[in-house]
Amino acid sequence: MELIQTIIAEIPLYAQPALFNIYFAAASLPIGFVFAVLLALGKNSKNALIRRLCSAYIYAFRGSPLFIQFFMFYSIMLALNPVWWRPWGIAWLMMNPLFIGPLALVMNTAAYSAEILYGALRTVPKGELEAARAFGMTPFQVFRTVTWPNTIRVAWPAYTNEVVFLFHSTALVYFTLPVINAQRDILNTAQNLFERDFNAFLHFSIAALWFLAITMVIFLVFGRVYERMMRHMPKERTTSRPRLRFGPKYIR
Amino acid sequence: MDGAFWLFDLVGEDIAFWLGYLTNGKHLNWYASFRFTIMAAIFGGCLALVFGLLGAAAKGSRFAVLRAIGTIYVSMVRGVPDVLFFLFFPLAFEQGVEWVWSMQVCTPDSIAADQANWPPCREANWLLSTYEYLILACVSLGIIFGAFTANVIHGAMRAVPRGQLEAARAYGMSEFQVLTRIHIRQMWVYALPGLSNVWLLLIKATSLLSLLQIADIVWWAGQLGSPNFLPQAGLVHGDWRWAYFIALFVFYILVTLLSEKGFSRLTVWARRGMPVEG
Amino acid sequence: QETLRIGTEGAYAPWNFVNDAGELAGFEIDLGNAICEHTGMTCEFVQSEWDPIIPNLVAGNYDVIMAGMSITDERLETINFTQDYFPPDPSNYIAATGAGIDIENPSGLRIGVQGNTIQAAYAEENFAADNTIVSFATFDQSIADLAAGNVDVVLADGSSLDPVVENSGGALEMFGPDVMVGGGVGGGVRKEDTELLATLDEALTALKADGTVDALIAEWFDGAGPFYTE
Amino acid sequence: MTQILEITDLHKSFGNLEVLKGVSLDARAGDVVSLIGSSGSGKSTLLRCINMLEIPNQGDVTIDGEHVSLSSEGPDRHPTDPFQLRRIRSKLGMVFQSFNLWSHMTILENVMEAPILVQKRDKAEVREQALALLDKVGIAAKADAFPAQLSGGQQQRAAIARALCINPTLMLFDEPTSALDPELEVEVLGVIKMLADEGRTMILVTHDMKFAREVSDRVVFLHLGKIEEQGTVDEVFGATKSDRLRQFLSAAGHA
Amino acid sequence: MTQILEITDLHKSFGNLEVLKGVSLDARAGDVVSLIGSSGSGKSTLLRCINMLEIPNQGDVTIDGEHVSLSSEGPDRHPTDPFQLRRIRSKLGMVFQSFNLWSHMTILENVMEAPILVQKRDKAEVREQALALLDKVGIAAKADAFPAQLSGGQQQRAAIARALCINPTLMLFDEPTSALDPELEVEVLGVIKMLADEGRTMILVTHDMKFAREVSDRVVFLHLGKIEEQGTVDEVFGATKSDRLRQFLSAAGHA
Ligand SMILES: Nc1ncnc2c1ncn2[C@@H]1O[C@H](COP(=O)(O)OP(=O)(O)OP(=O)(O)O)[C@@H](O)[C@H]1O
Ligand SMILES: Nc1ncnc2c1ncn2[C@@H]1O[C@H](COP(=O)(O)OP(=O)(O)OP(=O)(O)O)[C@@H](O)[C@H]1O
Ligand SMILES: [Mg+2]
Ligand SMILES: [Mg+2]
Repeated sequence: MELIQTIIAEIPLYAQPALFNIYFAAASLPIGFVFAVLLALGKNSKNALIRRLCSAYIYAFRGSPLFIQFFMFYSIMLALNPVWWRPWGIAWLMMNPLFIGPLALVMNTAAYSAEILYGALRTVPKGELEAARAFGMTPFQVFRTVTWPNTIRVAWPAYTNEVVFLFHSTALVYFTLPVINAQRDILNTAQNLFERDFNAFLHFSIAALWFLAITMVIFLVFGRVYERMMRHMPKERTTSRPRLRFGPKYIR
Repeated sequence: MDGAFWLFDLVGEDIAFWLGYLTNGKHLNWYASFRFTIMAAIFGGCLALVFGLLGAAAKGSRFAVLRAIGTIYVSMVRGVPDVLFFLFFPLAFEQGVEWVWSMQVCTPDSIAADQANWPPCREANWLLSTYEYLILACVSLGIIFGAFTANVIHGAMRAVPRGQLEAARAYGMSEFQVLTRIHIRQMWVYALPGLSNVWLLLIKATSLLSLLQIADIVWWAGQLGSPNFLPQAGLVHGDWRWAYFIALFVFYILVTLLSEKGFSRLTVWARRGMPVEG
Repeated sequence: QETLRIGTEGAYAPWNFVNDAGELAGFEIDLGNAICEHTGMTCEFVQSEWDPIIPNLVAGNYDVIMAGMSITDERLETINFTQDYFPPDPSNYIAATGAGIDIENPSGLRIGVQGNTIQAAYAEENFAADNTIVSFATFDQSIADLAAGNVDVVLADGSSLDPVVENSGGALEMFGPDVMVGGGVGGGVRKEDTELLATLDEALTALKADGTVDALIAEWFDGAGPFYTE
Repeated sequence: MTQILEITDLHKSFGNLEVLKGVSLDARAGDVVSLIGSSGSGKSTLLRCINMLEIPNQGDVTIDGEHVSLSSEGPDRHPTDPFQLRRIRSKLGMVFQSFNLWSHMTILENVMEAPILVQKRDKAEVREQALALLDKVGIAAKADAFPAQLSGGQQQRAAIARALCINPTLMLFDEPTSALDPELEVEVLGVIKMLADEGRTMILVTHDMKFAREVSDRVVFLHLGKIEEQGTVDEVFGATKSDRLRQFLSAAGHA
Repeated sequence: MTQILEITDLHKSFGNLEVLKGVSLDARAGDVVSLIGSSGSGKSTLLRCINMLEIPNQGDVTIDGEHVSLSSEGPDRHPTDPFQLRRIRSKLGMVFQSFNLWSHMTILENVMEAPILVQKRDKAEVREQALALLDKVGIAAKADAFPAQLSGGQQQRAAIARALCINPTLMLFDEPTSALDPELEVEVLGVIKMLADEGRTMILVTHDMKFAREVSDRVVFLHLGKIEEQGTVDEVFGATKSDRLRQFLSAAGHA
């Protein structure tokens, strides 16, 4: 009984910290997605230089730990502060963890998402592309009518997993960046509480619970969207229809 | 520095200075700390394979209880960040050991004498030094990535064509022979791409060692790059951390590159003779 | 021979740091060794991050903290302190030279501190309302961010700031009033280790009396003192 | 009658493989031209050169009096005026062997997409025409279904409606029934026959000699990248001159 | 002659679908029995019940005088004596439709695996026999190749050699040629014919009536899970009694 009361008393302590995790994810996902689309198109480009550059970017950010990317970004931003950010008067923004955190996450998720989108881009049926071209569509119209709808549908399940793991990696932000005032995320809060009473099982479990709950919400929402997207596919044909599964390929 | 004059003559002052700087004791410590990362990757990887095989066996087991354990284990790491597990497992393990130990050594008096919330009494305290933390880190990595491995292996076991197993059964092989001679042998081919992925993830996760109070490459990079204003502490310089972290960034990319090369070799070897698809 | 495990941070020059040779060095390292010599114990230094340095003591990872830690009432609630081995020392503000900061009526400033220090607590108490407090994991980082202009002011121990100002080539300066917080620097021990506390106090008294402490202070803090001998 | 299509001395290579070795062909308004020939003879390639899905290495294509402007000859040849190319393409209704309907759009959306997007026509008007066309090819009931929910024959009829909806000057069919079962084939051939009877100008690649005989005004026999024989149905099927064609026709009769 | 195989009143269901509804069959030493019947009639299932790849729900199988011991009847039926099952299986040489050569072993290793592992025979001796068998089926040159490097016909011949190498009392063939092109089919049928002429006891599921006629001593026609007709080649093909069989044969003739 006492245990249950302790747990119930503990849960709300994470509500405000959770907002930081949610903020970091929500701020970086849309921007990262836009970059990812550009990178994926770049990697798929006919121009060798663009292709190489985009591939190299994707490889570098998928091939190194996010933890180090955070340190790297912060120290680079700091080194640039006296020469760029301060003279331009934007230091308040550029050096803010609430900015640098999403910045590093954007760079990272852009690479992971780009790889997902690139894989999906290559599955776009050639025939459908040709049909669009045969009607005299401009390259942009072809992209809008055929390429994009096909790509996003194929990529969605994998992208959902990427979103979940991006959300999980927000836990790294405050392990690497300085803390402004009393901003704390879920994991930081758990660690803080732990250092007070050494009750690892209680605090970390509740933190895990919070992550789990938010993860579930993400899956629910993205699953709904997927259902809508895939209306055009008969339900039985599971082969051509990638299943939305809680089965991430990559974390960092 | 006196002994290094010939160096000055040979390569000029600047290069000699940098050579000297990059080989000072602090840097040597940094280079030496790569051993932690490498050990964590190798032992963590081996443990992950062991846990993965166990997990896959449990998940594919005929007994509902084992299957449930396997399934929970495999899905455990999905909903929660790996950092959280990475912090939690060593603490949980330490506290678990101390708890068991405290049953043996604690007396009511010694418990009363202890001020802290944990451990129950001083005698039950288990001191963790770098190597113990390293072991715990390896175990944590093993458990976390074992879950991924289990998933990969479970899928690969099911990817082996049924006909291959039926043929073996039809010739009178025992279930054990079918498993070892055919099933597991062919499973590797289907598992390798997934295992390669897990391995890359694990390598990247080794960057978290510093969270467990291990003076690993990341910690040393921070130390070396931090500005120094005290001549007694060595070269006085500003904030050079960006350079050190870029070096680590590149290091990990190279390791990834090498690993991928290695795995593609391994795949070619494991697939030899087997049909190529796709 | 008994082992004395000393917990220290290793990133707080000149108190304790890792020198270019890769070894722990600094005032507290020398002092620790002197104590061990005096008491006939063997010293073993254990590095710990600053943030969990007290929890790690309580958890038993080492027996005494010697990490430039000021004696405060708040800390005294969880642990005991030996007598100070560095007298109460003013904390100071440091900023870019000629920044013209009005520290008497600060507002809209970014004030850097090392997290979980007395200065952090002081800043929190006095400046949090109108200013941004940026907490760093180490002292070095706070100086790095100051030098790069990411924070306007750093509040830290004067003794640590002295070499920074001296070697910054005039880029940084100390200014404003001394801030008196804390009750000198002492070694932190667990509450229940009364015996150890007594041993350490006894050793410190002896080392102060024979001038060892003052000599070390003079060596590491650029001729400061003497404090404990006439 | 007006010349709708004129191809002169068309050459096309893929790498070292020369697929078309100088083909000249024309079609006047109302013509139904069947392209026949054995597999690999270059029929599809010729058809795809008409709407520049493949760029010929040499030779010219003129559609409805407008010459498609291409850069200098050679393997890197490309259209010099993308606007012109798009304008010309939007006069050509292509029907593919494998339908190539856009799988994420309903049938109606498929039909309406190009007229609205490319020809910038009014949505309501296009919708009306699209529904009329779907009715004409007999799948009005499926307007709101997705391609995957239709049979192959229905999909091909939808593809024909899609091609018709841009009011093409010239229809191009590349083996429109060869991906279909024999029963479904009949449906689609019926629709094409109807279009032929309406007097539409069409180029039709087919393997079905019986059908070619039935609908064509002219038949062109392609062999190894060249036109081996061409003429009216009677000339080609009745009074075959080339040995190759005779051989081909006898083989086709068996199949 | 000795009874090699005896099946009595075999029933087999998959879930609610009863595939075999009481089949009795026997074969004496030297018999070549062909199982024919339309798709889904249960031929493969019957064959797989012989070596217990499927466990019959009811009914008995006796091989070479030894009764396969199974637990009480029902859907959960299972072999009670795994040692006996393995011993019996190692007397049965099964050749699958899709060969099922172990893809990670060379052809020679494939052939030697079961004799060494299951029958615990001497390696050198097995090797000698394996090479002789590979020679017999005409692929001695491929002994060290991997299955994926062989054509389908060669793979199937290797699979036959693998089955032969355990010196089986009874050979089981499940449509051994239906995964092959017509040209490759000929190779494999040749090998099977050779084995039949040698006097091996074989049960053969086939769709090829011409071949069944050629090699069989007896032909069994399975229809909807029951034996509709059986007898010698002449009885079954010459003097067909059942309408079903007549219908089946006329359809098979066309194909
Ligand atoms: N994109 C391409 N790249 C390389 N070779 C090609 C390409 N497209 C066609 N070919 C080759 O060109 C030759 C002619 O192909 P085409 O498709 O025009 O023949 P076809 O007459 O339509 O035959 P079918 O009746 O089989 O469709 C073939 O040998 C083909 O392999
Ligand atoms: N493992 C199984 N689970 C469920 N149903 C099965 C299974 N194996 C076979 N069946 C069903 O049993 C029926 C008979 O199958 P079987 O393979 O024995 O037919 P067959 O006579 O060999 O046909 P074919 O000539 O096509 O190989 C079929 O309806 C099939 O779908
Ligand atoms: Mg073609
Ligand atoms: Mg079958």
